[in-house]
Amino acid sequence: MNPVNVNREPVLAPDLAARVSRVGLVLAVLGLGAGFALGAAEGDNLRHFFWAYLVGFAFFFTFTLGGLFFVLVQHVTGAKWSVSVRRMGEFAMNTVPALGIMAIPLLYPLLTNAGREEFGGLLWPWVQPHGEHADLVAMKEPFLNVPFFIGRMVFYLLVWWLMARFFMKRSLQQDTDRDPAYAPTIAMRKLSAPGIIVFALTLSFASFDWLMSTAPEWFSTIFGVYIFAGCVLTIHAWLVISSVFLQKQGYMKKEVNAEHYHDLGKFMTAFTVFWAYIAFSQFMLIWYANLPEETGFFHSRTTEAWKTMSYLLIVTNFFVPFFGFLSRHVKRKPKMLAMWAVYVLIVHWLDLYWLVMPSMSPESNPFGLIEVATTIGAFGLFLWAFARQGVRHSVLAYGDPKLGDCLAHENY
Amino acid sequence: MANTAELTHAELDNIIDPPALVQGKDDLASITDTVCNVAENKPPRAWYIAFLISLGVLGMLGASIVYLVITGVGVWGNNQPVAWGWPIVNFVFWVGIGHAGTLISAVLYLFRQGWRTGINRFAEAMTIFAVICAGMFPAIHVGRIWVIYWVFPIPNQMALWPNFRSPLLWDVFAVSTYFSVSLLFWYMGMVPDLASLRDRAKKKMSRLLYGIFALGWTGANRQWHRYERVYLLLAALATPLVLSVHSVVSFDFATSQLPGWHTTILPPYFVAGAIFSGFAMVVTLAVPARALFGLRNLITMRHLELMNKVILATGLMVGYAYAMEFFISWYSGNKYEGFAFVNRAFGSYAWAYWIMVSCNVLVPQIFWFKRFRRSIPVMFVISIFVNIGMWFERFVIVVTSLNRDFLPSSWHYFSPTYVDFATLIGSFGLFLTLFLLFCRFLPQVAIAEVKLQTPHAHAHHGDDH
Amino acid sequence: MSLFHFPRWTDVFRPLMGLAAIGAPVYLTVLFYYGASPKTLAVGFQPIQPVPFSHAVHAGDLGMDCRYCHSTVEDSAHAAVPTASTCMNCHERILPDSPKLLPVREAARNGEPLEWLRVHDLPDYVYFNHSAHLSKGVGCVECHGRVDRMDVVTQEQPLSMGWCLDCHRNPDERIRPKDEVTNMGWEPPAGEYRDEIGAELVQSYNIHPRQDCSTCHR
Amino acid sequence: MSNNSSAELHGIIAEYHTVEEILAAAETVREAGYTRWDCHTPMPVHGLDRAMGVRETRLPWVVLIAGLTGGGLGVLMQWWMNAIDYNYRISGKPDWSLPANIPVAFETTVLFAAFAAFFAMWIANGLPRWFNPLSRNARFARATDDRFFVAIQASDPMFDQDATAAMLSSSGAHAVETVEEPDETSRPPAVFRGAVWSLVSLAMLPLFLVAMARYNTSDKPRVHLVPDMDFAKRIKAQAVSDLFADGRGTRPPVAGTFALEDMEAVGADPAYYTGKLGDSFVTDFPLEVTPELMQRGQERFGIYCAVCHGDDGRGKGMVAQRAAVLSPATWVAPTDLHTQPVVDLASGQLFDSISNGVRNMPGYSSQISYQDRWAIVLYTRALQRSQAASAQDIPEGVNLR
Repeated sequence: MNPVNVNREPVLAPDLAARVSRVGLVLAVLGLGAGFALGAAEGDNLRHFFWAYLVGFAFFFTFTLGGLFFVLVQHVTGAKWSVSVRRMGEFAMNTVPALGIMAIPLLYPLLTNAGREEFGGLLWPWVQPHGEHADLVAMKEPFLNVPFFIGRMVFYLLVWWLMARFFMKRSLQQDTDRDPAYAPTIAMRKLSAPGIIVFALTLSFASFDWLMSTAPEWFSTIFGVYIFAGCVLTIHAWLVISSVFLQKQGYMKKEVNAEHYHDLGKFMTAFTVFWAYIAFSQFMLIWYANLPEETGFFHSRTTEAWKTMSYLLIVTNFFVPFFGFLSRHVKRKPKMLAMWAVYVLIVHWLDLYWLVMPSMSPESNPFGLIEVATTIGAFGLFLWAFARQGVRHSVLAYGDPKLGDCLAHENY
Repeated sequence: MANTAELTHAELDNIIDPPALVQGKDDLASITDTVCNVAENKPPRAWYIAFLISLGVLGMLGASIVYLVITGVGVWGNNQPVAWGWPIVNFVFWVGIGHAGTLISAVLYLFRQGWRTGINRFAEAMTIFAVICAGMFPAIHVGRIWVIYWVFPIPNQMALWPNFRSPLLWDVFAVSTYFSVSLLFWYMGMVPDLASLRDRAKKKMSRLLYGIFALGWTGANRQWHRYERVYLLLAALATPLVLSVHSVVSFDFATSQLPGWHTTILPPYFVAGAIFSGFAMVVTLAVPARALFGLRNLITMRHLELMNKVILATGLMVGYAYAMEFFISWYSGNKYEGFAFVNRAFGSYAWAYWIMVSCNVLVPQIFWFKRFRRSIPVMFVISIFVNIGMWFERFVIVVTSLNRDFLPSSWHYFSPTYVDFATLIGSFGLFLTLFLLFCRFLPQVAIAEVKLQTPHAHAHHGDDH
Repeated sequence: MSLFHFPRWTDVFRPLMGLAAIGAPVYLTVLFYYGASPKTLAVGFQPIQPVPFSHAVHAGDLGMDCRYCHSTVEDSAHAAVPTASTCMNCHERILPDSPKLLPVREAARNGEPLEWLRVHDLPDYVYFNHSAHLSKGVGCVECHGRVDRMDVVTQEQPLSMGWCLDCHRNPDERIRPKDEVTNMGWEPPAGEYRDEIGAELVQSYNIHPRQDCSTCHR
Repeated sequence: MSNNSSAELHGIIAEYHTVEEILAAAETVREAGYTRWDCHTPMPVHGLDRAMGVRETRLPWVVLIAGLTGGGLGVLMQWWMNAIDYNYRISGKPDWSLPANIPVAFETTVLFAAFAAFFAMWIANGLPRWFNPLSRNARFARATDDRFFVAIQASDPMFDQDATAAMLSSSGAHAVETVEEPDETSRPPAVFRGAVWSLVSLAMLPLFLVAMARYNTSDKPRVHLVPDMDFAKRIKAQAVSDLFADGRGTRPPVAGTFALEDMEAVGADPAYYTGKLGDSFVTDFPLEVTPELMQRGQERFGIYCAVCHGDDGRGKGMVAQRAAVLSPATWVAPTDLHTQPVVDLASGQLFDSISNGVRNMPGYSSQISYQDRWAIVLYTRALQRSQAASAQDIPEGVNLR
């Protein structure tokens, strides 16, 4: 395959980006505001609100981390097919500061005494070990304590921010700087490999901290990989959605074609299967060994309140998208693929919801407007941070030396 | 409006990627010649020497199996509490080795990694032979080998069926499916190359034999069309299959309640380990083979370097899993779990644990440096280290979790017998004998697929394509 | 032509291979199913005994009850083969000079047992209890066949695990009133059905055939 | 159209050197309207499908259906085998444990799909086809090496030897050659036919042997595949055991001991165990008389006594009748139990006769337990009474018809 000659010109969409970011901001303010109001109205010291907020936060976080991984892995493998959509991935990874803003309210349940009497704390139960597992949870104090937890949180965000900045900067440099030695390209290539190690460790521990410790007596070594599978699925879906949107608005008509959608679709198929594989491994091993210290997690998810949803997730998160993505035609039709991508995002959110909420309330599924509102708010915040970058930067990494190959790329 | 810094494909490759995959005089005929000559001519003397040695070692395997069968599994070091001794260690080791082939063939095919073509045939053959070695161990471990067919659901006079809730039975299905599908995949890829050998053959016998297995292939495009589609489908099927096989092997351990075995990350961790050891074995074999049979232009330094990168990456994944297990064993708050891991690192088998960690995690770090990634002696030595390390990983998993039982009264230090050694070394004899026969008589490199990677396979009709 | 080419007639392999692809599995299945079946391998075993004892005469013509000779069958797991002295109960005076009975007389005189060959021999890892079966109304005939019609005893049933389980899963058809267990020719009274009677007896005898491994492999 | 194509002509091949050339030639041939032709290339050439107008294969559908079938059968198999046909509980799992069935169902899915893909490809591609006239052409051997060929079959409706050749020449072919249909018989040689028939007949032999075995008896014991399991080194009832010096597996009681149900040895309850008190036979019945004991007595009488004494006790049992014919010289007819001397015997003496024999009758102590002997005595009494009954014996209220 010979590379296509490329017009090395930026694809700028500042007006569109500004418009979208405004929509994002409005969604963020309305969503989070409504969520907060609804939460306050429940009169539970905002407990429900904070759990719902954590779901929204996790949803946001999978976009950002998905973007980071996507960018890293394209560099480490020297992928050519993905160059035309990579900038969107870079925008997604560069939303770390907004994620940091979103993390600030989480300090409240960590640092206040609110709700301790009634529920033993607002969010993470280990803040004040209580209940039948109190002794076990107290044993984990060297790791699960508030100062260390906040320290780690800051550390993760800082590391991600530095990584995102590094790769964003080099990528932009590539656009304008026609360096014959390809210094930025090579630098990204070189640092992406250690970057992935850092990514793997921080993502794993962040998911242990923020999500797994919502049930502090429970543990699973594969948990980080499980969250990782969701991140990858999310970012590919997001790249499809944003590309289709841009094309619909008249941008990048040529730069993203059926071949790229086909590949993005393949990755969504692959990671749907991967997610199922990880989820099955986790469930099956715990179900099979039937050890009391582990089964609690699945036990609370197979109560009357959660059983239906647990079984449904198998269908909605595996069977439906798997057979949906199976056909070559679906993957090559942008609009159809975008619909599936939206579907993937929705069921991914369901997965996060299912991961977190039963730990708050095993007896009843508290699903309501409050979750919807906070999630829309979190997504709006992400959208704002994501689209803000389009105001200043090209939405295409037009200086990447592999762009010609990318455009010539053909699936078999 | 081409920019001054516009790149051509070749320039880009030179700067970012190393030189093209097929080197030297790479017209179509010379590719055919290079590969077919090996099968057509008498092999170098080193081949005969290696073959004789392998046959001798294979004989040792035969003798130890005969001794085992007529005497019983008591000839091994297996005993309570370490009832799964070397046979299972060797089984997992060989199954792991058997993962690189199908992975290179299928997964890299799906990822459009053109570089796989130089080594895929080779690695697939290795898979087949490694799985044969692997399958042998549980078979002889059952003791009464003549009733091994009981593991298959065959209607029988006992009117009973195998227990499908047992991970050991899943193994039977996973390994036999993996073997069958890998064999199909290997053979299917070989059909066009066998046709090349048939059409070049001058002797009646080789025309007949290659001809039979070439199935009358003539390279008709209508056939190529279906062939390529099916090859893609097989790749798409083989990819989750590869993952499933070692996951199922890991279930043998992870479904149990034994500390050190029961951990949810075991499936992907085993898969990563399998790929790691498999690639190491490919390097171990490819380095001498390319020198011996003059395949340096087809299995280039770039192939080796890329494999070394995969070794580095999967080695890191394995390291990640070691770390996660250790962390969670503490985080779980389960004393037994914690003890199992501390015991691994500082107990009576600490030496094995630290061999494992150094060979699998520390040693491959040298591949961060391009100079070492591209040094034949370094990679050869490291690949052997990795093989050793991965054998010890299985040893550590199997033995350390068992040897310190829940009852300290039954603690027992496991030591192998000479039959254990003879069987393990003998399995290498089986593997190498098959492998050397493959090298001698079959196309070692996928001729048609390598041709597809050359510029000759593509029409040069402009850039407006 | 100097080079070898596949001749035209090799086309015959195409249908042949198709045929073999279908035929070979069918052939192997049939061969294994029938060949490896205990009905082929075990049924029909008819060893030559040291004395040509005829069950057809003793149990059939004379109508002697099985328990006259196999007297332990109701009380123990093992159905004892009678000692020579049991034979001599009658043969002291019946056919006292018959050459066929010479080994019996010898055995009775010097105490050396007669070496009868076991016809119905289960593997040693199988535990079978005669008394348990008789006391629940399983007739001798269910396992041993119409011994009262055999001049030479022959294994009629496969005695395989599947065959045992068959009855342990569906006991109704094999259960008879307890006082008819040794009656080889017992049939349900006219107008009644074996399975119905059996079902009632299973109830009244409180029969719960066990199917777990340790029932027989203990 | 094919007016001048002879019967021996298989087709025409044209040789090309590069991918570009074959692509161009393929378009030419397709546009000319040929249908029975193909391009032969050493590796798949991308773009050739489009140039030749090859339609997308439907094989993926075959594979999908086979995969779903395999998965379905995998689940069905496990459900039927473990939950229906041979269900047993193991490790606390339900009979039908779907999570535990997923790995195997997954493997069967892949197995079916892969085999379907592979063999459907064979069938669709007409493989194997070893005989091929094209392979007789020396030039064509390079189709698997470095040359590209177009081959048009003579059976194509458009085929015209000269016109087709001319068209191929003009398409940039480096060489155009005709390929003849080899003049060979399609009948396999006699050796081969003989071999096939011998093989088929040979294959019948095992079936025949199986049929033989099924319908015949044998005095040879069956083959034991695992003899050490079938014949364990353990002590078996009534069998030889080399563990003991006397070689007996069944052990007699240890010297100086006796079984609890055999108190006779220590002289306990002599009335029950011997039928005697001192030197005289007991007349009292030492057990409680119950209907059950009576029934037991009747049953035992049927087993042990009736063979000679007859069911009615008159000495006309089947054995007695037959013995009288077989050995009239040595046989002594059994006693009629209804004769007055027998009726007058004390119960203890009847018991003693059963235990130790009397005159020509052997003792049955080894075959009949103490209690059963008493039961027989009881039943004999009833039998004697029944045979000598009078109207006074009929209980009140019993309606005689």
